Parts: sequence; C-alpha cells; structure tokens
Amino acid sequence: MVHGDVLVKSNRLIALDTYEMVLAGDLVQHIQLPGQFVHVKIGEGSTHMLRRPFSIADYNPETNEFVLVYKLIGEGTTWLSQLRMGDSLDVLGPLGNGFQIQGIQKQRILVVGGGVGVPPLYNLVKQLSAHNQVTAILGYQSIDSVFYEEEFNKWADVHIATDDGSYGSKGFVTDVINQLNLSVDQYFSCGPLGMLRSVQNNMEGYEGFLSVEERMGCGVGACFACVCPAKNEKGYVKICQDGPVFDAREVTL
Amino acid sequence: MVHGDVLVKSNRLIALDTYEMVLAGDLVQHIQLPGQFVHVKIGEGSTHMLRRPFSIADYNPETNEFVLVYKLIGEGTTWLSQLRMGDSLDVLGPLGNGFQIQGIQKQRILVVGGGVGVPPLYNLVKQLSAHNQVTAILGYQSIDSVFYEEEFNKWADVHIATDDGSYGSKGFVTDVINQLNLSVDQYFSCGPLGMLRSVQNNMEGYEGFLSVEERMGCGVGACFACVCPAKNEKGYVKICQDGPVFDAREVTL
Amino acid sequence: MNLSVRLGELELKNPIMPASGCFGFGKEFSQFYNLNNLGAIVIKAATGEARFGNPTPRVAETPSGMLNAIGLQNPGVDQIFEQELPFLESFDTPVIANVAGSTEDEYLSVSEKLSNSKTVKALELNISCPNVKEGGIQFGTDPELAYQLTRRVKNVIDKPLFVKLSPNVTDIVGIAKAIEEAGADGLSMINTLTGMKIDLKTHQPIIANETGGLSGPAIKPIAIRMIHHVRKETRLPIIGMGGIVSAEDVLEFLLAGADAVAIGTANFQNPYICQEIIDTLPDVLESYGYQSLDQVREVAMQ
Amino acid sequence: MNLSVRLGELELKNPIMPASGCFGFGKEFSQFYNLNNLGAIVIKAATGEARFGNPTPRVAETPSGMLNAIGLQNPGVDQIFEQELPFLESFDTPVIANVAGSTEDEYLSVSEKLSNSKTVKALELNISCPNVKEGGIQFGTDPELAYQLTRRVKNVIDKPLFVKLSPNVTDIVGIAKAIEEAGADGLSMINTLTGMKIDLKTHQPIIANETGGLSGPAIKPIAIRMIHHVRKETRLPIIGMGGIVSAEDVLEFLLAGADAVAIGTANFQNPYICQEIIDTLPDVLESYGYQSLDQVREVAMQ
Ligand SMILES: Cc1cc2nc3c(=O)[nH]c(=O)nc-3n(C[C@H](O)[C@H](O)[C@H](O)COP(=O)(O)OP(=O)(O)OC[C@H]3O[C@@H](n4cnc5c(N)ncnc54)[C@H](O)[C@@H]3O)c2cc1C
Ligand SMILES: Cc1cc2nc3c(=O)[nH]c(=O)nc-3n(C[C@H](O)[C@H](O)[C@H](O)COP(=O)(O)OP(=O)(O)OC[C@H]3O[C@@H](n4cnc5c(N)ncnc54)[C@H](O)[C@@H]3O)c2cc1C
Ligand SMILES: Cc1cc2nc3c(=O)[nH]c(=O)nc-3n(C[C@H](O)[C@H](O)[C@H](O)COP(=O)(O)O)c2cc1C
Ligand SMILES: Cc1cc2nc3c(=O)[nH]c(=O)nc-3n(C[C@H](O)[C@H](O)[C@H](O)COP(=O)(O)O)c2cc1C
Ligand code: FES
Ligand code: FES
Repeated sequence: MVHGDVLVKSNRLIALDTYEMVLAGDLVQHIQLPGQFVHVKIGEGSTHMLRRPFSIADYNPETNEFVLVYKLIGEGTTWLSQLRMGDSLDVLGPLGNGFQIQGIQKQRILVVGGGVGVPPLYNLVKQLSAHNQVTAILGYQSIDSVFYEEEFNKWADVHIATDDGSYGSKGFVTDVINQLNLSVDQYFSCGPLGMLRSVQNNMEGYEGFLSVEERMGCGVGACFACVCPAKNEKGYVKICQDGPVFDAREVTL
Repeated sequence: MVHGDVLVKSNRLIALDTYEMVLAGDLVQHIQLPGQFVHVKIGEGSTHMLRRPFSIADYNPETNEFVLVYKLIGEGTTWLSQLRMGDSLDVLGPLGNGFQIQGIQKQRILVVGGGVGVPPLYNLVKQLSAHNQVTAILGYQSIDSVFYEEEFNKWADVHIATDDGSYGSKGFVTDVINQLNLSVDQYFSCGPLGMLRSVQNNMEGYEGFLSVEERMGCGVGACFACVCPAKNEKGYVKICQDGPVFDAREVTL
Repeated sequence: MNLSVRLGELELKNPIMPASGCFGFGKEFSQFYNLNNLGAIVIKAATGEARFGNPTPRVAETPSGMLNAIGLQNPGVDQIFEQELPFLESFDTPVIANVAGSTEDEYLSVSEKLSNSKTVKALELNISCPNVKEGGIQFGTDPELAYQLTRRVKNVIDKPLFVKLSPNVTDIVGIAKAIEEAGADGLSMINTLTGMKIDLKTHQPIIANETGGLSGPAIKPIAIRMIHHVRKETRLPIIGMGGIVSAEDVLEFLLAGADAVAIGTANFQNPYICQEIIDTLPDVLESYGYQSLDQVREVAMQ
Repeated sequence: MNLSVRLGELELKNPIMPASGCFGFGKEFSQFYNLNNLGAIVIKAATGEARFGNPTPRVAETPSGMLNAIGLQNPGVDQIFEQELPFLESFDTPVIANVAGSTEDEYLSVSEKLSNSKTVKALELNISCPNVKEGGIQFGTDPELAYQLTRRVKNVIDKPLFVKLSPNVTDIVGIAKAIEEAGADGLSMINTLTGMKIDLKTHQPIIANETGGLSGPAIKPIAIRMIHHVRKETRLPIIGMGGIVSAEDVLEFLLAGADAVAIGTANFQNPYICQEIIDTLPDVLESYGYQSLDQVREVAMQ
C-alpha cells in the first residue's frame, strides 16, 4: 500500500455528472487485481476529515497510470471534478481485495454493473476477456448517464439497460439477465445495494462475486465503520479490508 | 461599500514574511480616505468563518488598483500568500473611517508606523506630502523586516528604527521621536498596541490620529467584537465602524 | 413558491431570520439588502442597563466555527427602545427582541418594556448566554429555574415568548419540556457551546474572557440532534440555528423539526447570506422534491 | 528533545498515542510506521461478549469533523486477549485497554480480565460512548454512578485506571472530581459529542443509529475548554483528545493542561499522522520557545 500524491493527467466529463480522471503515480505498481480501490483525500486542511473511496476502473503498470470514474454526488466529488491536469491528489491505495481472476479460463462469464458500479468491472472485463467469453450487462438511469459502452464493446458482448428505456432495454439489469437466458459459469457484479441484492437472488446457485459499497472511515480495517454481516465465524466482514469484493454466497446484503 | 471578487494582479514577498499584493476591482472607486480597510474572505467553503481585516496601503482610482501589505501570521495570511496573478479574492470594503486629511496644508506632519502598521500610512504620506512637510518614523523588528523604505523616501523624510539595531537606529520609534526633537503640528500613527500607547503618551498634547487594530467579526459594526473604551457618551467606539482611525485624545488604549 | 410560515401567532414571510447578536439592530445590514425581505429580525440581547460587555479580544476563529464572548454589550433597554427600534419600525418585518439579565427582576422588567413596543412582535428569552459571569446560563441549565423564569416572564408580557436553549446541558429535552409546561410559545435552539482557544505564543486563552461561545458549521450536527430530539417531545414551534450557511442547511434544520431558522455566524463570512438563502431556498426545496414548506414539515413529522 | 512523559505510574516515550476506536488493535497501522515510535496505543473498546455493533451506515462527514456510531463492535474480551494482544506484545509501547459494558458487572469482569494481561499497562474506562442504547454513557453523565463504577473497577484491577469523560454534560468538573475521589489514576477527555446529520434525499439521519458521536477539529475548542477547567480542579494526569491534527494542536492541549494526548479522527485523513506529529513536535515546541515538555507544563500550570 502506498500513500502520497499522484498527478492528474486528465479529468473530463464522460456522461451526465460523470467524470473520468486519469492519474499517474507509483501506487500503480502495487495494484494486484481489478476491483481494488483507492481512498482519496478531499480539499485542503481539516474541512474534510474523511477520505472518499473510489474503485480503480483501469490501470497500466507500464505507463504508471490508473483511472477513476466517478459521479458527482456531493462536496467531495464536486471538488474532484474541479481538478485540472497537473494538479496533484493525495491518494491512499491500492486498498482491499479485488476480483480473484487468476486461473479463470474458458469460462462463460457474466458481468453485471449498475451506474458507478460499472467502473470497477472495466479492467476486470479487459483481463477476463483474454481467456474467457464475457457478457456484460450494464445498467444506467437514462441515455445521458451511459458511459464506457464502446470501451466494454472491445472486450465483451455488451447489453445496456436504462431505467427509463431511453437507451438499450427498459428496466433492470436483472430483467436483461432473465431475457438473455445465458449459460453462465461465473458472474461478477457491482452496483447499488438494491441491484446487488437482486443479482444475488437471481443468480443463486451460481459462483459469483460482488463488489460492495459502504461509507468508510479509515479504509484500512481499523475503525469498523464498513462492516457487512457475513456467513463466517466472525459474523461479519470489513468491506475495506476483507472486500470490497466478496463471494456472493458469503455476504448478507 | 462593495462586496465581491477582486482580481489578483501580483503578490510578492517584499521582506521577511511580508507580502505586497496588488488587486484590481471596482471597490477602488469607493475608497474615500487612506486608512480605510478591507475585510477579506479566506479559503473555500466554511473552514474559515471569519474574514481578515487589512488596511489599504495604496490605491489608484484611475487603474482601479489597490495594494495590501501583509505579514504572515497564521492560516489566513498563509493562504493569501499562495494566491497567484489571475486568482480572484472575495473582498468586502472599503470599510471604516480613514485619516481625515482634507484641508490639511502647510503643516509639519509626523507619521509613526511599526511593522504591519506601516502600510496604512503609505498612501496617507503620499497624499499629505503634496501640501505638507512630512517626517516618517518607521519601526521594524530587524533589517530583514524592513519594507517600503524607498517608497516612503519619495514623499517624506524617513527615519528607520529596528528592535535589534540591525538597520537604522536601535530601539523604539519613540526613542527616535525624542532624539529628533521635531516641531510637529499633527501626528498620525499605526502599529502594535504597545507602540501606539507609547506614541500616544509621548505626543500628549499634540493633535494626533491613531489607527487601532482589534480582532473582528462582522467588520461592519453589527457584532460588537471590536470595541475599544472611549471618552465619549457611549463609553466605547467600534473600531470597524467608528475607526479604525481615531483622534488620539478620544480612545483609551 | 410560497415561503410563509406561522410560528404560533407569529406570521413570517419566510422562515429565514438573522440570529441575535450577529445582526446588531439591523442598521448595518440594511446597506446590503432590503430588510423587508427577511422573515424576521432578531435583535441583539437587551439588558436593563447599558453594558460594556467583556474586554477584548472577544472573537477567535476555530475550525469551521468561531468563539465569541461579547458579554451582552448593549445600550440598555431604554436606549434600544428609543434609539434602535424606530429604525426597524419602517420595515414590514417582525422584530423579535432578545432579552437577557443577571436577575429574574431584570429579565422581567426588560421583557415588559420591550413587549410594549409595537415594533417588537415577539420576545426571545436568552437563558443560554455562556459569556457573562452571572445570570443567563444558569437559568438555561436547570429545568426548575427555566420553568420559573419562563412562567413569570410570560405573566408580564402580552407577546409570544420564545425561550432560547443552551446546548451545554446533559438533557436538553428535560429543559425544553419544562419550558413548554411553563407556557412558552416557542423554542429557539441552539445557543453556543462553551469553548476555548489558546494562543500558542502567549499561552493564554485568545478570548480575554477565557471561554467563549462556539458557533458556526462546526456545531451544526449538535444543533440538528438537539432539535430532532426536542421535536419528538414538544409541539412548540422551534426556531432552529447553529451553523447554517446555505439553503441546503436550512432544509436539514426543517427536516430535523425546526419551523423557521436563524442565521448567525454566516453573516460575518457573507453579509448577503440571509438574502441569498431566501433567494435560493425555493429551488433547493424543489430539487429535493418539495413543492411547499408544508410538505417538508409533513415529511419531518413522520 | 526528550519527549518522555510520566502519567502517574505510566512512563511514555512521548505524549502521543492513537485514540481508542480509531486504530483498531494496531495491526493495520503497523503497515504505515513502527508502532514502537508511539507513546502508547489505546485499543478499541472491549466488552464481555463479542458485539456486532450498530447497523451501517456508521459514519458521516460533518464540517471539520465526523459522526460515528460504531456501537462498540469488538470480538469480546477473551478474543482480544487471545487474538489481538499477542501482536501488540512484540512492541515496546504500553497498551492502554479501553473497557466498555452495559452493566457494572460487565465493566468489572472485562476490566479484571484485561488487567491480567502483561501487555496491558493501563485501563481506560469508557463511560462516555454515546452510541449504545444501554450502558456506557449514563455512567458518564451522573457523578454518583461514575464514582461507584470507578471505585469498584479500581478494586478489581492492579493497573492504573484512566476514566474517559463524556462532554455531553452540564458540569464536567463535577464528574471529574467524583472520579478523582473514587480513586482513578487519570482522566481521558473528551469522548465525542452526540450529533446528527440528515440526508436531504432520504430525509432520514445518515447514521443508521440516528445519532452518532461528533469528533474531529470541530470539537477542539470544547475539548480545550473542558480540559482547562478540569485541570484547575484536579491533580490527576489528563490524556487530552478531540480534534488534534498537528503538533501545534498538541501544544494547545498541553497548555490547556493535558499531560499527554490521543489522536483519533485524524488517523483517517492521514494514516501517518501520529508518526508525523511525533517527528515535528520538538521543532514546534522549540519554535514557541520551549526546551522541554516540563517547561510547557510549568507554563500551563501558571
Ligand atoms: C469500495 C468503494 C468503491 C467505490 N467506487 C466508486 C467509483 O468507482 N465511482 C464512484 O462514482 N463512486 C464510487 N464509490 C462511491 C463513492 O465513494 C461516493 O460516491 C463518494 O464518496 C461521494 O463523495 P461526495 O463527497 O461527493 O458525497 P457526499 O455525500 O458529500 O459525501 C459525504 C460522505 O459520505 C460518503 N459517501 C457518500 N456516498 C457514498 C457511497 N455511495 N459509498 C461510500 N461512501 C459514500 C463520502 O465518502 C463522505 O464521507 C465507491 C464506494 C466504495 C465504498
Ligand atoms: C483594521 C485592521 C487593519 C489591519 N491591517 C493590516 C495590514 O495592513 N497588514 C497586516 O499584515 N495586518 C493587518 N492587520 C492585522 C491582520 O488582520 C492579521 O494579521 C490577520 O488577520 C491575521 O490572520 P491569520 O489568519 O494569518 O492569523 P491567525 O492568527 O491564524 O488568525 C486567526 C484569527 O485571528 C484574527 N487575528 C489575528 N491577529 C490579528 C490582528 N493583529 N488583528 C486583527 N485580527 C487578528 C484573524 O483575523 C483571524 O480571525 C490589520 C488588522 C486590523 C484590525
Ligand atoms: C458574535 C455573536 C454574538 C451573539 N450574541 C447573542 C445574543 O446577544 N443573544 C443570543 O441569544 N445569542 C447570541 N449569539 C448566539 C447566536 O444567536 C446563535 O444562537 C449561535 O451563534 C448559533 O448560530 P450560528 O452558528 O448560525 O452562529 C451570538 C453569537 C455570536 C457569534
Ligand atoms: C470511529 C470512532 C470510533 C471510536 N471508538 C471509541 C471506543 O471504542 N472507545 C472510546 O472510548 N472512544 C472511542 N472513540 C472516541 C475517540 O477515542 C476520541 O475520544 C474522539 O474521537 C475525539 O478525538 P478525535 O477528535 O481526535 O477523534 C471513537 C471515535 C471514532 C471517530
Ligand atoms: S473503513 Fe475503517 S474498517 Fe473499513
Ligand atoms: S467587527 Fe463587528 S462590530 Fe466591529
């Protein structure tokens, strides 16, 4: 794990209220798996005492660059959106355990993402697609919010759903899962809690991995802010330390 | 009075921990007299709830520019020192009552400034020198802290004192007053409280005006933060509203 | 959007008013905007005689807040009556007069005098000033004393009486209920929390009075909690305050259970703040799906 | 500069320690720096049985602060004894164990067990957690209960006992004096202030527990005031905390009367903060003219 300043290479609007920020720094050398996240300091001084967690959407150890895709929610993301090329950003990471993809081969993979749950799936799909057949179902609020469709298209068979039907099929990602009637060996999902629950139910019996969000304090496992009930002997997991990616059969959402 | 953003034209170190900032904005059109001040917002958001008061060191209605000279003290002045040409600054002003210089002619004027009490005297001296004979005694901690000597030299007969004697004469400005044995018709002074008290004592019997500092809240006379006992029927004056410049015979420092 | 609110008998154009002590008697801020636009004006605390207040320094900045120990400086109730209220008469905005005192008698006589002014539409009983040696805060920390004082003041005035609560207590709900039982018409909450800042150079407290009252955004979570708890236990109208700097903050106070709000410290950072909040409040309410203040109140009551 | 301090029987390399609940049981932060560098380590509250704590969300950000309602999640005293303390044994840094409970019996048995660990050099009695329904805070708001509990705990342990005070009280000095009389060896102050933040979109409190404890720089002026007042009335060593983010803040706490300090929330913003403060403290003390911590204490005592 590394803590320090990384350099903003670019920061641009890619969909409604959604930004893509490319950053460069040595922490990229420490990223082990897609699905890990970074904990980002907001602003100067002591106004913002809590860092903000963001998934690493993509990374490249050769260029030392990594990518965050984030949605404007409140003060922290608004501040982030105002950063410009050449600014520096105080980042702690990579944190957490990513998607266990080592050795996955010749599998039929389903990837299901919703909203800002889409970014952590991007590098995952990129890596999995080399040796597997990947279907990606991506859900957004409406046509204005859609991002990364082309990027995913390069690596997977992509299906888009929007809440209002303004693009792709209308409705939930789980509707698309049902319609497609796919044969699946393993699935991976990230998105809002409601969506994750539906996906977890819908895919019961399948091997699957979920990336889970929760409000965080420390981001490193010390404060117990981010726990989630789990079917293990402790009765819980810490999302920042044991996750954010979990075996779908182990966590109780 | 005007409230709004002014533009930073320059911001440079002119002595140890001392900066000169040139700003441009329409509030210059409202400045009536030297000795008035502005109330400056610090930082973004709600970290700094109190503005910082700074005297207007110089101003020029033709260029719409005015000058602040400030010393690094704490968080606010440190933040100010990081502003760059082209940045904007939220300023409320001009505030308060300046030095009453209308009609002063053919007088022997003594001006006594100490440290960051020197700046508000600069434009005063400039204006008074046109029709009067001005002697300026300026006190600083040491040679590193001396600023604006050349500038004052253009308009007045300047004497410098430093606490440690590293430049000019060693000791207090009041020592210099005594040594010079001047004939004075009126005096003007600004500086730390201790210095102002000495000057007030030393010049008892003379017509004089003091610019007084106090920690401020509103800066406009509404909060009673900045009062000073006075020999008037209310028993006090508000420095921000009734001052910061007072008849030396009226305030009790 | 119609922003008018009713606080018992008191009808306001909108729920926004400057907080006592941060707006003087209105004159200074009338340079910045038309005081007619305000929901109400709460004036600086009045005492029986003129008070000089505490020595300076009286204010210090703290993270997202400030300390003050003005010490109730004011020209005394008679001067306020004669010199300050006439200016406010010309505005069509209800004036709420903040009342302080060292003794019960002082509270009673000041309240009675102010309630005789036709400009004053309600009184706010300040039993929570942490910055004076005697009077004030002990009435706000003891439910029995608070009950007695409220009852007696209520007996000598014929205007609505708001009582301003101190947050420096173990049990704010107990105090609030005592005051309700005593017949108050509303609550103002919260006053400042007692705090201190030490000057590292002089190793003395920055505030000459040593302690001062902490206000500003730093205390907002405490204000929200106290209003939320008190709202569950009383029907009295609540004027909420403590750290408001935006229309979003106003909505948070309304959702916590306040009926109107007062803005203090933020006036120092931005002298236009009350006007700006009044201007932006309708859009902010709409952006969160509210068509009226009544709707906000319904949601808050759930 | 020699930074060592003595808190009664307890000898620390320096006055800097992480605050309970913000540093787990040390393992995570040992990735960032050597725990041997710390003055002490205060571990997360222990209860008799394992507790899951409150539902999530458990934290929210506020201006210059945060709310938390972890609800004393911990694996229970036996697990802590067996699973967590052995790791800390390898460091040459005294461990202070924070003790919580719902009943007096629970406090007693947890204290007794922890005091049997040779790694644990002192106990910190948490009678001030605002985030659990029963136990905890009522012991911290009633001087009589605080006295009884302190006395009984002191009877069953043979290690120094620090009692951690709640700031959510009308009279902190009264509580502190009761605890001193009961035989405590020191005070830790302050714990968090009860606060709330409402989510404007859901109009519900953000913290699932509704209220949470406010910590961070926002509360520093309250901590400084309380320590300053309590210092005047007791000779007990005080571990000061509440909003420390820098070595300058540490000096302010020492000048207020603290003998050592704990750092909580700031660990989340900067995981190296304790180490950084230890590194910069000598220069900061010197820049204000102090050659030793003793000098600071002398000045504070004036
Ligand atoms: C492991 C993880 C990975 C994430 N990855 C992404 C991502 O790739 N892209 C993206 O847009 N968002 C992501 N999020 C959500 C992101 O952290 C929040 O949107 C962000 O913190 C909001 O900050 P704000 O200051 O703008 O919002 P505010 O609402 O002003 O934030 C106030 C506080 O609430 C917290 N908070 C608010 N919403 C969330 C949330 N949904 N999850 C966790 N904390 C929250 C903030 O961190 C902050 O502490 C992720 C969250 C987690 C836990
Ligand atoms: C009418 C007036 C005119 C002034 N003119 C000048 C000037 O021309 N040049 C200059 O360098 N300084 C001037 N000062 C002093 C200047 O306001 C302070 O140095 C400055 O506010 C320090 O801010 P800070 O955030 O760096 O210090 P901090 O110590 O971090 O400030 C904390 C708080 O204390 C207040 N404060 C600290 N010192 C003073 C002080 N001496 N006077 C008033 N408030 C203070 C700050 O405004 C702020 O609210 C003037 C003060 C007054 C009242
Ligand atoms: C400088 C200052 C003076 C104050 N004077 C009074 C007063 O005279 N009477 C009173 O009831 N409250 C007084 N208060 C408290 C405010 O009215 C308000 O309750 C408190 O500041 C919290 O609101 P805020 O955070 O918006 O400032 C004063 C506050 C400040 C900052
Ligand atoms: C997430 C979190 C968990 C905490 N858990 C405990 C605890 O278990 N026991 C305790 O006595 N105090 C606990 N506290 C209080 C801190 O130890 C400390 O007293 C308080 O946060 C003030 O210090 P700070 O402003 O530096 O955070 C906790 C604080 C936080 C923020
Ligand atoms: S955020 Fe602290 S344990 Fe996960
Ligand atoms: S600063 Fe408010 S009256 Fe002067």
